[in-house]
Amino acid sequence: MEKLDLRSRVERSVSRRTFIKGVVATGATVSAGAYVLRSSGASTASAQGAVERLVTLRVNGQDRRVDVMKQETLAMTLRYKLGLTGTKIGCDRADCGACTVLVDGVPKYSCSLLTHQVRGAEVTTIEGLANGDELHPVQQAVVDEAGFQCAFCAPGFIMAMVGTIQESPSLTRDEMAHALSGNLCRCADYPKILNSAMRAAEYMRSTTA
Amino acid sequence: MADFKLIGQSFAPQDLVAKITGRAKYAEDFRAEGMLFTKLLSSPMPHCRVRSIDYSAALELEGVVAVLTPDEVPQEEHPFEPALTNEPVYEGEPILAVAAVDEVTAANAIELIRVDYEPLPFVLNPLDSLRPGGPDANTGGNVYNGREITTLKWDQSVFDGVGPDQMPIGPGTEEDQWEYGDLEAGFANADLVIEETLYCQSVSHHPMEPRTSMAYWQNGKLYMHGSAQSTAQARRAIADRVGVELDDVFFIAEYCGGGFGSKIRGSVLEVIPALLSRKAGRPVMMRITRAEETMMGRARPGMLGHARLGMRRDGRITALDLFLVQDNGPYSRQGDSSTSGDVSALGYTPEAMRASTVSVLTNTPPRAAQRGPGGVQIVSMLAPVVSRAARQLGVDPLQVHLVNAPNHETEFGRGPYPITSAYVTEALTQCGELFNWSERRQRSGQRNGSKVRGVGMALSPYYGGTSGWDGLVVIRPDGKLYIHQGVGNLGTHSVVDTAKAAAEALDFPWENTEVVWGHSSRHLPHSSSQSGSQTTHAHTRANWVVGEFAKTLLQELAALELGGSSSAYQVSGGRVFGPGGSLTFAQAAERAIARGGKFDGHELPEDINDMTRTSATALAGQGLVAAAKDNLPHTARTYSFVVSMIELDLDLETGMHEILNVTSVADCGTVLNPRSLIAQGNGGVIQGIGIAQSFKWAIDPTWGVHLSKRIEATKPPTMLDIPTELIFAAVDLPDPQNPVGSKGIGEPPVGAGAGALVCAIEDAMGGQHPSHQPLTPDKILSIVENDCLPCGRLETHV
Amino acid sequence: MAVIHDVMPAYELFQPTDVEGAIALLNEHGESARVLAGGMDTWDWLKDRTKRVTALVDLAGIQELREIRATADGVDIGALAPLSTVVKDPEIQQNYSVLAEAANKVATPQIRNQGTIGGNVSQDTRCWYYRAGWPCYRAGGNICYANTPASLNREHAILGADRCVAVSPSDTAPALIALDARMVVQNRSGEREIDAATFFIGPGTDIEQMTVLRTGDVLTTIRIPNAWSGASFYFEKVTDRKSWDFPLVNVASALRVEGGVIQDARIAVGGVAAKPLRLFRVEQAIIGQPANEETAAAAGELAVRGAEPLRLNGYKVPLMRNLVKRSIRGQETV
Amino acid sequence: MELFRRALNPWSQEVLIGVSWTLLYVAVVAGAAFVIGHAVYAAFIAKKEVPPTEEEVQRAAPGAPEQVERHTLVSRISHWILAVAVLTLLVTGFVPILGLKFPWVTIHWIAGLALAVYTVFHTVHAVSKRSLGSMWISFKELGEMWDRLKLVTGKDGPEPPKPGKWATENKAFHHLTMFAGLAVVATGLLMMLRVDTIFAPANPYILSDSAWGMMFVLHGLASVVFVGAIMVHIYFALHPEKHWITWSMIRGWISRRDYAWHHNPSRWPVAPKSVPLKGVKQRETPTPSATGGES
Repeated sequence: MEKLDLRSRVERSVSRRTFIKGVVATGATVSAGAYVLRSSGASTASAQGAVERLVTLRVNGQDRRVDVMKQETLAMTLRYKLGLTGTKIGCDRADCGACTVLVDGVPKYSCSLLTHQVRGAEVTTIEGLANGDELHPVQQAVVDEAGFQCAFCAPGFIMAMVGTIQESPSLTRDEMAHALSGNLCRCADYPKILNSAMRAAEYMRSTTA
Repeated sequence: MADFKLIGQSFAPQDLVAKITGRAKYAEDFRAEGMLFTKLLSSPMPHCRVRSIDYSAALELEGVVAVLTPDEVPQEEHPFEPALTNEPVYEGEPILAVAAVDEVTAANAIELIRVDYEPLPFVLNPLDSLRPGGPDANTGGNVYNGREITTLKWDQSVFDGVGPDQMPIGPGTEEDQWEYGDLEAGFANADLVIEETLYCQSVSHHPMEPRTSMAYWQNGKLYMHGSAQSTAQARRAIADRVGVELDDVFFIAEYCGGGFGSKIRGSVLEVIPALLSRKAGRPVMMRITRAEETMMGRARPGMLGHARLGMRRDGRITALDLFLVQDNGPYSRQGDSSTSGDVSALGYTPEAMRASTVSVLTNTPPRAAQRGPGGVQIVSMLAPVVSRAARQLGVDPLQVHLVNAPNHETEFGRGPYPITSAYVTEALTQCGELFNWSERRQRSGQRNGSKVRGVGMALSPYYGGTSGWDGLVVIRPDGKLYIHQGVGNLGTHSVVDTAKAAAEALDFPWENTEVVWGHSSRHLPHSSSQSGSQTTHAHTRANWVVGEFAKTLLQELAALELGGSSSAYQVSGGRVFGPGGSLTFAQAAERAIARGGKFDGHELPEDINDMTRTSATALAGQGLVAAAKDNLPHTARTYSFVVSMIELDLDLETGMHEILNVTSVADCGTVLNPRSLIAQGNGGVIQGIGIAQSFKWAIDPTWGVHLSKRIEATKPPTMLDIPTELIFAAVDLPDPQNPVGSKGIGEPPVGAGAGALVCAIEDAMGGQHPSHQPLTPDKILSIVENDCLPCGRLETHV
Repeated sequence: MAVIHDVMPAYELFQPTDVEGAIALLNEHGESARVLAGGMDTWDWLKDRTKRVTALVDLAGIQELREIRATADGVDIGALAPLSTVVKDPEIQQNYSVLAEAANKVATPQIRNQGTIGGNVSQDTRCWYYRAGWPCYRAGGNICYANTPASLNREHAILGADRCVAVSPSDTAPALIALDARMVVQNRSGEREIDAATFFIGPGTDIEQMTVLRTGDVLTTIRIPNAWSGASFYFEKVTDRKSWDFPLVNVASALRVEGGVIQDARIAVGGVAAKPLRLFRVEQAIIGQPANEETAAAAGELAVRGAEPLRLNGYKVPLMRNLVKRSIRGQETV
Repeated sequence: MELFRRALNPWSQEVLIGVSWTLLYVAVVAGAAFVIGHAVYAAFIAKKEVPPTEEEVQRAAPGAPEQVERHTLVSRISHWILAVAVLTLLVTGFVPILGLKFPWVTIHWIAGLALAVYTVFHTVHAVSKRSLGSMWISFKELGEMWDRLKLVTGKDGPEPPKPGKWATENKAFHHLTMFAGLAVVATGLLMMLRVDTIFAPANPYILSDSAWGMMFVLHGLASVVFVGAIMVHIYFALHPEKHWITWSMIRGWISRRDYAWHHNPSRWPVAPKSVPLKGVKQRETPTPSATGGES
């Protein structure tokens, strides 16, 4: 029987029914201990060329072995498999920037990257900046400027600052605003965040000089 | 003014390092053994009745643990808002929740549920409901009269001959109208009478952190991790909603990723993980998605209205006749429309005024107070009307504001209500100087290619504080002062800044002070919620009072221990000293414990709240425990004021604008923490600018279904939509009814920012008042090209 | 069955390392497979459960597709090159700055770091009715929810509509059209090159597709000829917000002006039709004319001839007119 | 096999959006099967009919002219307009579904409008010429059709009499296409309201979802029926045995021999001096009256 359900349109030929069957079939292998995303049974068999589920991620300078579903985003792996809850999920749709992390030094939204896409890359999260109790210069700058209010956006903003300043340490205030325009702050603490970023650039310049 | 050591200094709050290292745990950051996840089945239509639900297939799905239905959650008569319902009154209202071992399973289970819905008539635009025979959002009626739901339909004649983009003016509800002075005489005495249709859109709160929560039960007690603007008040609300005793609820909310009024007492949705967890016998995490936050989170009520304003040649406003129809949403009565009346009465002190409002129920997302509720709407709607009148009479808008400015003696509005203080003239003057108003004003209307310069300003009064809450401090044998705060930690820094009043009263060094907050097991007092700009005022008072009380206890203790009269002892620098010698706080704490009674919390004042009593009792014997209720006089209403001025370039070929300067000055009494004030002030101003610029929502008129469920579509302001620097200052003059002179500042900046931006655009457009926010390029171009708004009718959800 | 628009369902993920491998996988899985580039369009569909796939073929591992190479005749941009790489590429910045400028206006820095140029031109329309999963024409149904007497269609088409009134959201597309770019598409039967202007299609041609790409096709390279190298360029994008926004209307132009007279011209406009429109008629009309205000104004008027606005998008007519005008005379009146 | 296409409307309610396009293939297969079956039958099984001799013709239709008018100029022109419209509609309607995409909507509704105009004209014309009766299928004719079928399938039975002006099969075809045509025209006209046309801007909310669902189902079913019917129709038009009819739709007349051979002159009497082709005006041929010709 074909029943075209347009609202959840299977890309043309795979029917919803097939899909649900698949879920029922794989539901049997749900493991306890898995959080939001289940740790096994996403698909019945690994097809040729398909990715392996058990991967090694390099996060904050450490190699972490982790079982990752095919559809799992980096934000979820960080938060629910690696315990790195500093990375926040504000929208899960690349609309807010709270989940920004560095992938090989480049700021990206971890909600919009599959974990499997960062195998072999160096991932840095907010937890990876400070050295023990010694804050990263960018964090220090934020403290000195008392940046952020509710601070749910702060980890994402700070990662964007780190990535930006590492690449271009001498941006003007306008350029910095452009570089940080992929992060939303609903408290709208933008002027103070920019102060922090400018101070951070100054600190970074002096540490590298 | 007293010479303060802590008040007026900039401090970074002590939780900042945790926040910026990722160590601060918000609700979704907690884990518990065996934790389940829940997904919600929500209403696909704006108003319907669930005829039947078949979730058997969902329960059969491997990994699904429990299903929670409306029959299992407390249901009361409308307008009580249940956590799950069989008669959804807005699209996206939750009907059923599934708990499963993971979210994929829970979501897949939702897809296996069969629901039979009976669609019911629905209404999105309040005017539609007021038409004869128009639909009602609720089976009980369509409008609020005071707090009662009743039915109001206007006569067809109200609508006859009214253009599609004009406001029909029918009768308001009885409880919601007032007037003072001789309105007709006021208009007769005016040199100009101006009439405008008013419009302000509904906007979601959209805090960065959705209202996620996690709950579990241990030994019959509920542990709830949530996101709230108050620990004390949210805990109370959870107990009420779930139906358990206050003492059986532990609420953990050390950090709140933004609320703006949408999480004042937490969230009604917290009932779901609480009850699911009890049913499943396992912890349950309910992650709220952004789309759900758009629907089930809260929103500011939009308004449609009409203003008739009389102005004399000198700028004095002689009469104001205000008519407002509020889009109340489906549930509890929103106070915005009545606040709008008060705010305009205070901001412009018209010689005569009438305010008539109707609050209409609609099948749109539930509303709640949003930072400056009512104030933002009316300032952004009315400021351009005043500005336009000033233009027509050839008076400078700043002059108009000065002429009409309230002062300490002003009594305003429905009361009329006296106010504690108003340094509005000072604020206007200071802002004019900082902004260089007269010089920038010269540039108004200057053309540069397709760009036109616009300069605008607005004054935004807002209620600035409550009183009568409790303070609770403990001086422990470690020599530290522990200040317990039941307010939330919204990031306004007021959880810390108001604690300084207690340290200030005790003249105690800040380094040795610990602020205790965010976890109800930490024994918190009965505190206000962090909303309504009340915290600063309410808790500087409560903490000052409890600090003074602790000081008295220390003096009495010292007198008992060291001899002499208590009044001969002084408290400063962590010591109490006098004729008989001195005690450090550490020593005092030990002596207090030894003496017991009123010194260590075993005897407490009569007038404190039960919650404070329970907390203080639990702390009893751990040091010098002081609990006190704020009984200081509060004989008038406390109001704060912000004036904002904006200069911008409007491109008439694209409809886009570039803001060049934003300068604001506040009258918020004594400044507690200058850097936090500037952040709060500018943040509020930017939020207001955003509402006037681009922030909005969209609901399809035919289906009543939300189309802008994501932030990308609702468009709150980004860093590039404002200048990289904004100026915010304060007159810094003390309010006489606050021991440290402070008044609240959370809300008034929003209206000022929104109003100033609308006025600046109105100015750039040569006095054309685009009465339809947000002022996106489509509206600007439509007015420039066709002298009309694009939609052609007063639609409330575009 | 109840509907939930959340949580990405399961699928198989493939990460081939060469184009041939990717094509083989796409053919193997047919229409239930989807190509993944930066994912900035894909995730919405999958997370919302409005489209489902059984296989996702991630092209990010194909190194050659990420590179930008200067060639003898211009520059070859790998389709998987992130937009930020395009923005920063010195050759593009110097000789084809209109593309760098357009790419730099896309969304946000993080999206530009992740989103690719191939994805930017191949992305689906942002019509909110369609993306909400409503069964409209584009979704295989028989209604356009955006074109009714009550629709919220401020963002929709004023030109070229055929039942569907969705618009092209791409910022780089008009720039590529202005540069006479060619799209190199590879599939099982080989490689073909398509002119940028014909790469995009309207609803009349295929109401369910935005481009000529079909199952099994991989857009591998965007080839910029040197024909317009160093021409005088213009790009402008009008939005509600200055970050994170799709264009209400955008415009890109390339002009060759000698002695104050327009020798040759390319003008393309986005956000007004289902495909980015190359304004052939306007180009023809301005060639040989002096590059001045009158020419620009006349071009603007000509550009919007035949526009049919919907309920809420009438403003797009003057907006497109003004942008076309500015694309010839610059932002300020000379 | 699912007969209908359904979708979830914005309220997640299941609504009909049309017939399953599998039905198109069913119609094509059915049409092809009939064509092949008939072709095989005609080529190998059916007894070859021998044309009547001149004598037999003379005996059967003594007064008939050389050229017996079958279709007036007006009806011929309208038939060919109809043919063009229907073919256009089928091509523009179905080819995109088959995968060849092109901007078909405008052509489709214009052709549909032509069909609608034809329908109105044809109805008015038929009513005004009082020729409705000639299309009536009587019980007797049904019986004769049954007898003929029996003969064709090799069973014994009486040889049914020849038809009058219109063979029962022709009439049945006409009625089938008439009902299908009325359905597509009525639904199609309403469906024009769903897209922007020169007459009105799109307004799909004029009817409810379920009413529209029925419209689409009806339109789809009728169109699919058309596909099968037109296949058979064209097949017969091209079939050598039926060329005399095809020619009559071009020239307007049939020969006296075909008249006598295929028709029953008593059921379709023609005036002796009737002048075909130019005889449109003075045609006095009594069409077999409102009584249905015979009986």
